Amino acid sequence: MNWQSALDPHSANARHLADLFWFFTALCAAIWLLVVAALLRAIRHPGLAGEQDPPERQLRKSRIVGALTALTVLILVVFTAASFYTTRSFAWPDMNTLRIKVTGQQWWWQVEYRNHDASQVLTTANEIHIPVGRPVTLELHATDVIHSFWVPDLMGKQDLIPGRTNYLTLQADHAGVYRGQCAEFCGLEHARMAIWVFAQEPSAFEAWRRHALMPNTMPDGGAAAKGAYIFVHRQCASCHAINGSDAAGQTGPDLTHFGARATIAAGTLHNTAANLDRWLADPQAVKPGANMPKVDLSAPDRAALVAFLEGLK
Amino acid sequence: MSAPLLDTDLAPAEVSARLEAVWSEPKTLWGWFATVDHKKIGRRYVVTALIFLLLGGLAALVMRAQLGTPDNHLVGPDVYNQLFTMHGSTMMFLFAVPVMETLGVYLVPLMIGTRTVAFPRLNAFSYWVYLFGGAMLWIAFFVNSGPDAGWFSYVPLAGPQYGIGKRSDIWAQMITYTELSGLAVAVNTIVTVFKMRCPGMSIDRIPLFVWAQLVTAFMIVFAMPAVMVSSTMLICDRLVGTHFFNWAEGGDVLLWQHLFWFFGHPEVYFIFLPATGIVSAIIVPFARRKMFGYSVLVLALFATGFLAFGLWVHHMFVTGLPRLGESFFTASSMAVAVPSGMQIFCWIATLWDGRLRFATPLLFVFGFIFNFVAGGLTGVMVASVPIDTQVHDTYFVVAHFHYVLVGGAVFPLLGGIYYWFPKFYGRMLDERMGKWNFWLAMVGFNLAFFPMHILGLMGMPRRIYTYPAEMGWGGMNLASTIGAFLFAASFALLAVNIVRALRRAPGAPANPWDAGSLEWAPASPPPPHNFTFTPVVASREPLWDTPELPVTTGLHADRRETVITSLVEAEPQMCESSPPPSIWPFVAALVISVTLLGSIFTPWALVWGLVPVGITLIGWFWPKGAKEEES
Amino acid sequence: MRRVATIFLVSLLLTNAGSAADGEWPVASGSPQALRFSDLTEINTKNVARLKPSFTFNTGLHHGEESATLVVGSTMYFVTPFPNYLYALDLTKPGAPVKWKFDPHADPASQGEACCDTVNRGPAYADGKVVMNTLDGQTIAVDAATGKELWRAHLANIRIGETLTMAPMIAEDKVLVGNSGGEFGVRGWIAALNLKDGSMAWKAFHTGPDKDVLIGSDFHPFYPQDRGKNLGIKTWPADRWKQGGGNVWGWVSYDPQARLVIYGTGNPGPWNPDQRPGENKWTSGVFARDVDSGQARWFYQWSPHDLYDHDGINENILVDRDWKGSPRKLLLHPGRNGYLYVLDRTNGQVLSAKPFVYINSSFGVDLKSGKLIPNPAKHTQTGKTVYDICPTAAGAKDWEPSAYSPRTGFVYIPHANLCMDEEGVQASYIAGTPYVGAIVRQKPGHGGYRGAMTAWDVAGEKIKWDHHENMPVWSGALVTAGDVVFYGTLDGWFRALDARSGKLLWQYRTDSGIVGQPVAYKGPDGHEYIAILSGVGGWIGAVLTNRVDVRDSTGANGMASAVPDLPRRGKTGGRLYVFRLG
Amino acid sequence: MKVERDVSALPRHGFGTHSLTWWGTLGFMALEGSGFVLAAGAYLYLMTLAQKWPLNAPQPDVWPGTVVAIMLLASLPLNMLMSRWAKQEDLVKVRWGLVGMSLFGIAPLIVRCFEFSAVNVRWDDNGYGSVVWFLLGLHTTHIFADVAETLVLTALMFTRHGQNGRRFGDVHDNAFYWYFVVLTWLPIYALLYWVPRAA
Amino acid sequence: MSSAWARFALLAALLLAGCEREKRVYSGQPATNPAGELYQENAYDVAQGKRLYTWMNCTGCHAHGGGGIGPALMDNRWIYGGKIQQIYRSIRDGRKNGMPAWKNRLTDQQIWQLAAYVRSMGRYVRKDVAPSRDDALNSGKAESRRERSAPLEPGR
Repeated sequence: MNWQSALDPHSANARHLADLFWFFTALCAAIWLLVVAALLRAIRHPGLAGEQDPPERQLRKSRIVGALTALTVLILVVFTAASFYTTRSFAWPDMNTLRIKVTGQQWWWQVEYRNHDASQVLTTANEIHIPVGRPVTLELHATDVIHSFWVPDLMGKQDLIPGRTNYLTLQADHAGVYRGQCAEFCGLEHARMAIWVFAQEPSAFEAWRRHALMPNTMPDGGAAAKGAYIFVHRQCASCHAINGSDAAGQTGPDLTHFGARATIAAGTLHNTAANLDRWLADPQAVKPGANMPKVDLSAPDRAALVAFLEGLK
Repeated sequence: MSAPLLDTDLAPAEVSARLEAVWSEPKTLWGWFATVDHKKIGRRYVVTALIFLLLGGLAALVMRAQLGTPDNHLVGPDVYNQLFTMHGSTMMFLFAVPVMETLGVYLVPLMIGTRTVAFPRLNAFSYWVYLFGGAMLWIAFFVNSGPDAGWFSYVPLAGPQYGIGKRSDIWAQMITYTELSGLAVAVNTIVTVFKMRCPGMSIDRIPLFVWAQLVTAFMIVFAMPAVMVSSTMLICDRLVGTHFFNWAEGGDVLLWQHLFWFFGHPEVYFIFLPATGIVSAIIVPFARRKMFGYSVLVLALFATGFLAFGLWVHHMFVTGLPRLGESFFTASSMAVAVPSGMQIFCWIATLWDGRLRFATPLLFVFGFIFNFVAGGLTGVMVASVPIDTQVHDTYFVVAHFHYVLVGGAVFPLLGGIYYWFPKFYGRMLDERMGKWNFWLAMVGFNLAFFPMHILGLMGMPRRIYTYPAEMGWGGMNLASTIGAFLFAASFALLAVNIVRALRRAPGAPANPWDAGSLEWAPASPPPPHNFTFTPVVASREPLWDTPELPVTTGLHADRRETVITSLVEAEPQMCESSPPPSIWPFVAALVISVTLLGSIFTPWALVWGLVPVGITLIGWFWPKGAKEEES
Repeated sequence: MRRVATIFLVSLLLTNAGSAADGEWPVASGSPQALRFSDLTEINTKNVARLKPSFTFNTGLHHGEESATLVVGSTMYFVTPFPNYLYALDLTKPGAPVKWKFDPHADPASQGEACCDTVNRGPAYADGKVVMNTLDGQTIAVDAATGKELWRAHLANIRIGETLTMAPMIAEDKVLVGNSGGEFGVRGWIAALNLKDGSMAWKAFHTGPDKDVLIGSDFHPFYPQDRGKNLGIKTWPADRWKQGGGNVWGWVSYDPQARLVIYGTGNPGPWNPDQRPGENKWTSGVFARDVDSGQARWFYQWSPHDLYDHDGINENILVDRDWKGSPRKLLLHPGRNGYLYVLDRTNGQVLSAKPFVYINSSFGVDLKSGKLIPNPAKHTQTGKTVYDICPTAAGAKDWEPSAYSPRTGFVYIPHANLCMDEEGVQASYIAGTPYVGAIVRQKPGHGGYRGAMTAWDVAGEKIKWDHHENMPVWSGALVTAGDVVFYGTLDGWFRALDARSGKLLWQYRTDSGIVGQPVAYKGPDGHEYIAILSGVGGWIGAVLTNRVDVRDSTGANGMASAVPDLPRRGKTGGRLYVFRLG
Repeated sequence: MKVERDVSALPRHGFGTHSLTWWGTLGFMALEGSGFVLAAGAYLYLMTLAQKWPLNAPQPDVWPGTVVAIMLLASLPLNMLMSRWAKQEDLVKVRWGLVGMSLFGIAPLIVRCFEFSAVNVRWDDNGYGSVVWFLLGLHTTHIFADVAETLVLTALMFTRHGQNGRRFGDVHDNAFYWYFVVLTWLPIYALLYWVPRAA
Repeated sequence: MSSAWARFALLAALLLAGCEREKRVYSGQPATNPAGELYQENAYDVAQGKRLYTWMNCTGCHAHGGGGIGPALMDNRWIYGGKIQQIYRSIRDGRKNGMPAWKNRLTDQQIWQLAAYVRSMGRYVRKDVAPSRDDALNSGKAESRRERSAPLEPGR
């Protein structure tokens, strides 16, 4: 995983933003230093007699202040132009590229790969896979409150607003894992609403996509099969779906190929068997307020469930 | 009715004694509630605001303690969300705006050489409403009903479906209280400055502090209704089922943001502009030099006030607005830096040749320039749409606005407290402790907030109650937490300084700093009537130019009377009586507060409340035969 | 007059004697071709005003009596709503006493799985057997003479929301049964049981792989969008076809010459279209299948990627008649989406599709591609209320079957005139619970009236006349050779109109509202009788039968706001009325 | 002590721009006007977003609103006279004028009750209904407040407190505020009744 | 001053109600409250119940209180009793005429929350605890604005 940082850009867009940022920072820092230097000069200087400047000195100061004001205006014009051109360098959302619908919910991300061919429509959660080197258009929705999609290494943020659709174009330069998280306060678990972007070589992406589209095959024996039964016949299926099983709840994250995901609960925990067991044992202890309830499962049942879910590669 | 008694009929000492009797208020419980003295109310207002500062600051300390280490469990998300909402709401609505406005309540009449404000009872009323609103918010917090949707209460999170319980109603109604009081003070300030300046104080002689108050008051008059409209809509959505923000039924989520920021952005200037007034007021006596570029500074105030209304959208750069609009608002947001820059240049130009007196107030002005310029420059950065898409809603923005608001307003305020404390309480604050206070504040503040810039760029969003250790934010957060506690310590030092000063006997001279403006003419603290004779001024620094102030005579000595002057030239037009103390503003505030509180639970409270509100208002305005009412 | 008579004769010949010539009513639809036309002429426009009740029979129930009353020989058969009693009434005796009553002992839990009241649309008869469906998912054959159970097949699983409400259809030696449950995410199917013993002959699903849908080499749909492998999977997002609907809860027609079973499929699940991108084959369409093998011959989709719960299950009236100058084998279908479709039933080509009510949800049907042209402004959206969509989710016309008179050449369409506001919301599939994903509010349509009986001139492709009703018409229609059209209203009026002019000739107020199917038969005494079950119910009647609280405008999926006045205008009940000239 | 001015000869109360309450009233008009503008802005904002306007409701009936507009306009001549009489400090005319103004204030309030049903939409129907009621409610509050003030003033003028310069100032300011109440109605009236017809 | 004290007492009472109303308990149930009554005094539990009401497709049968396939829940007719414990049992175990059992599909806490919400539909909870309108198509008055009417005796 790369640093989640606006100053560690991994895409042309993010680099433009970082460049612009450094340009602003450099100029602003210089201005700040000049102001402080002037202040220090004023502090060190013993001062002149009298309560008021003589007229000629006042005139000179006026000229200097006028010039500085003009300079301020000039710098701001430069800043505005630089901003404008940076914005212009970003592509308009293109509906013909790979289009991914991202729906923000309290407190996770639903991800749906759009396609004119319905059978290629792919639903997953809390992570996005994208091919490197080409633009991907994100279609941003929210169903409850406002969220904000932000993966600083790749692009600036954009809000997901109920009742509106926003677009964001992502393009990664090279393969890597980029973390992002919700940047608009969205309630109790705003802090634990992360999304991971996996930028992959086109062939790897295509392989992932094909694999992800396939329903999971259900285990036919052992603990995993018991776990599958529990999943479908207990509380799990009320909210979660796993393609290939009879569970098709859609209010919680889709768990098809869950075993291949990097994290649990929108980036809260790394996806390991131990963490999953901890999460299932008491989600509210890990992510208090999340909509995943604490289900009363015996330890063997939980182990079976973990075996089943981790097996969904 | 006895024959009218004019001050010209009496010896000056006799006039002073008579006026003192007329303007003073009974030192009883009734008198305490009934006061209409702008100085008492102003003082109470400032002290109340400082108490809210303390509460908001404590909330911040708990938050900083929680964030000091990753995956911390000091408080859970529910408490944390309430804490930052309380911190933001308190600081903005209960501390910063009121404290700035009401420094004016105390100082403006003194600075313009009059005896009171235009509407003393309205002034009293606004204080009580403010007090009740603030108290309601904090009592609610202590019974677990503190608002938890952030200080700008974005819908739908604060709306009827996702704003669970009564928390957001309490927030929205707190807005109603503070807006009511804020607007009343603003109207009061405008009319006071327009019509009650002492003879000779034409508009080119108005102190810059007063100008700042005036421009702020105008901004409040035009901006605050926006938040009143929006918070009323929010309450209606929550309570009576309107659909202003229901996107599924013809409402819109962004309507809230437009209305809120149409107020919310100017609000920053409600805080900042008076602070510039404080800076201007301090620089002149401490540089022992008249202000360079007076008219430029006045112009800058107006320009800021005007431009502030054209850039609310820069709070909404990532909501998906059209790009053309974004460019416009980038330009307008940057443009507001021009007047601020001009102000800085003029102040430095004044200091440039001044013979500086390095007392605590001036140190805080230095701190102000040092910090505020940094905050202003990061403000230019966030005004850029592309940069804002990276830093919006991150700790970078948190750092930015703390540099602007703490650097730009709290530092001047602290300077102002050291500067005017003698006037308020007749005692000097200790200079040595003051300097400690300053340095501790500087170090603490910068340690607390500078790392936040970097944290924001490193991807730390604001309003998160915790973060995993692997994010690498732990070290800087810890530094920031330490800084926050140091900064808090500086306030503790101020509190000690104040308490120690108050325990000494009064003895401050009328003009301890050898300043030139009128508030230093009367004794410290000033008598109830401020000026025995209304002064006449002929310059911007009258105490410097004419130490023996010329005066106006011909006012009554047996009743509360002030001179009303013309708008531009401040030529006397008439004499206006000012009402005596009354319990009714307090009663009206109480009744209205109970009505508003009730309306959180049922809309009928407004209907039932009409009767007592009507009765108290009639009680307020019905003449009671005082001399002032009959003239 | 001569010309009319000629047309009549020709029509009769062409339709292969579509109605029961001997005055019986052996099929719910009157005939396998679903004409609902009776050639009895005793009751006609001149004398219909003299109709008087001959006898009534109280079922003692309080749910929608949607059943057709079959008349075979001198016995009348009908099925009540849950608990699905099958009654045989002896018409030879005065007052028609109960000959026998069969109680299938249906599981009461099924009441919670029926979307639109616990109705049953009638039994079927053949070979001395009366075949009925039960709400809890069984098809049962009963001896017509004795009322003894002969066999019982358990076809639908109420645990996942499957129920049986349709009237079985017997074609050749097969009993055709389809499931209900389009609002429960049930995968739709039609099954053919052997009449002899109830064993399964074939079963075709309406989503999923071709082998499940019984699509093979015989399948030749007219339009290219219906051709291709496994469209029942490919036109759905992964795995969603498993909850995809396409149920067969309406009418099955049978073309004996071509040995084709023709029937419509229900709406895709869930209603919210955003959750199921794609054309969602094979929902909201019409299938023609070989009766023996079940193999599909052709398919046409009325509403591809249905946006509004517009099932395609309405009756398909099979007529052989002149079309634009030449005799054609036609299929007439008044669709839920508001169009009167004329199809060539040999291949599924759309010959005409014109609206019979005000429509703004679509702009029409492109006859070249066969595609419905939806109106993007009225597209159901998730999280946004779209206002004034006409027609509503219940359709321009719901299940209530229309009648066709070969004498006039008109289709008599009982229907609603409602519009709706709809918001799509995320639906979640939980087995056995509703899977809808839409919030709906309904209201009177254009003109302010809520229903009508419309006569559609097939040749002229236009409305001939309209008889407006205050409330939606939810009963079937019947037209007789006496040129009288019969139907009932929700507030209990049973009306007779002149088939040519639409003039109201006679009406009678029954106890409860009418959502049943009027039939005409010749009694053992040789006289013509008209029978109708009165007993308000169905989706729309739920407002009354299920005591919907109309303060909630979305109650009963929006019917609460369509007919909030229903409780005031009518009452529940269940009574058979049989009329004859008095 | 250097006396530069003497104000003993100046009047002890004043009207118009000389009076503090006049300026105070102006200040409140400014802030309330700003509230009206923002509420009207919200109306137009929601209108531009809506699928149609009026949203899911029939057109509002214009008559009650028009009657209110006519009534308010009809009150202006008397209101003008009121300012003049108050300045002239003519107690008798002011007394009866105030009675007239009270009636002129109460009458539109009565019609206003019908107006709420004439808009053909409820506040809780949808966003359109909400904003219509909001604007109507806002303006009604203003009429109500001014009428209440007028009634109290009327009562006051019939007591011994009436003959007093300050009271006449109050009457003058009250008349001043009434202009605001009348004039704000006109754009709101146009917005509520004619804009949806034009849209 | 006594009226001020009376107001103060009223305020205090409201505040204490506030504590109960606003508590957020994420998992498990208060041990002190085996009968589940506290759920209906807690706005958070009622709101969570409302969320579940939509998520568990309750709207499919009971609409937004008006009913349809299933009985109306906003009226005062309670077939199996309207106490929170009775509603809890109806949800947990189902009822024979079609109400499915939820005991293996929801946790105990969720069923209590759902029952508490159902109580609020006929406004059998306090006004300040009952939910306000949804951000959705308007189906009528929100729970908090409904009138409460005395429950009828069990049975149709």
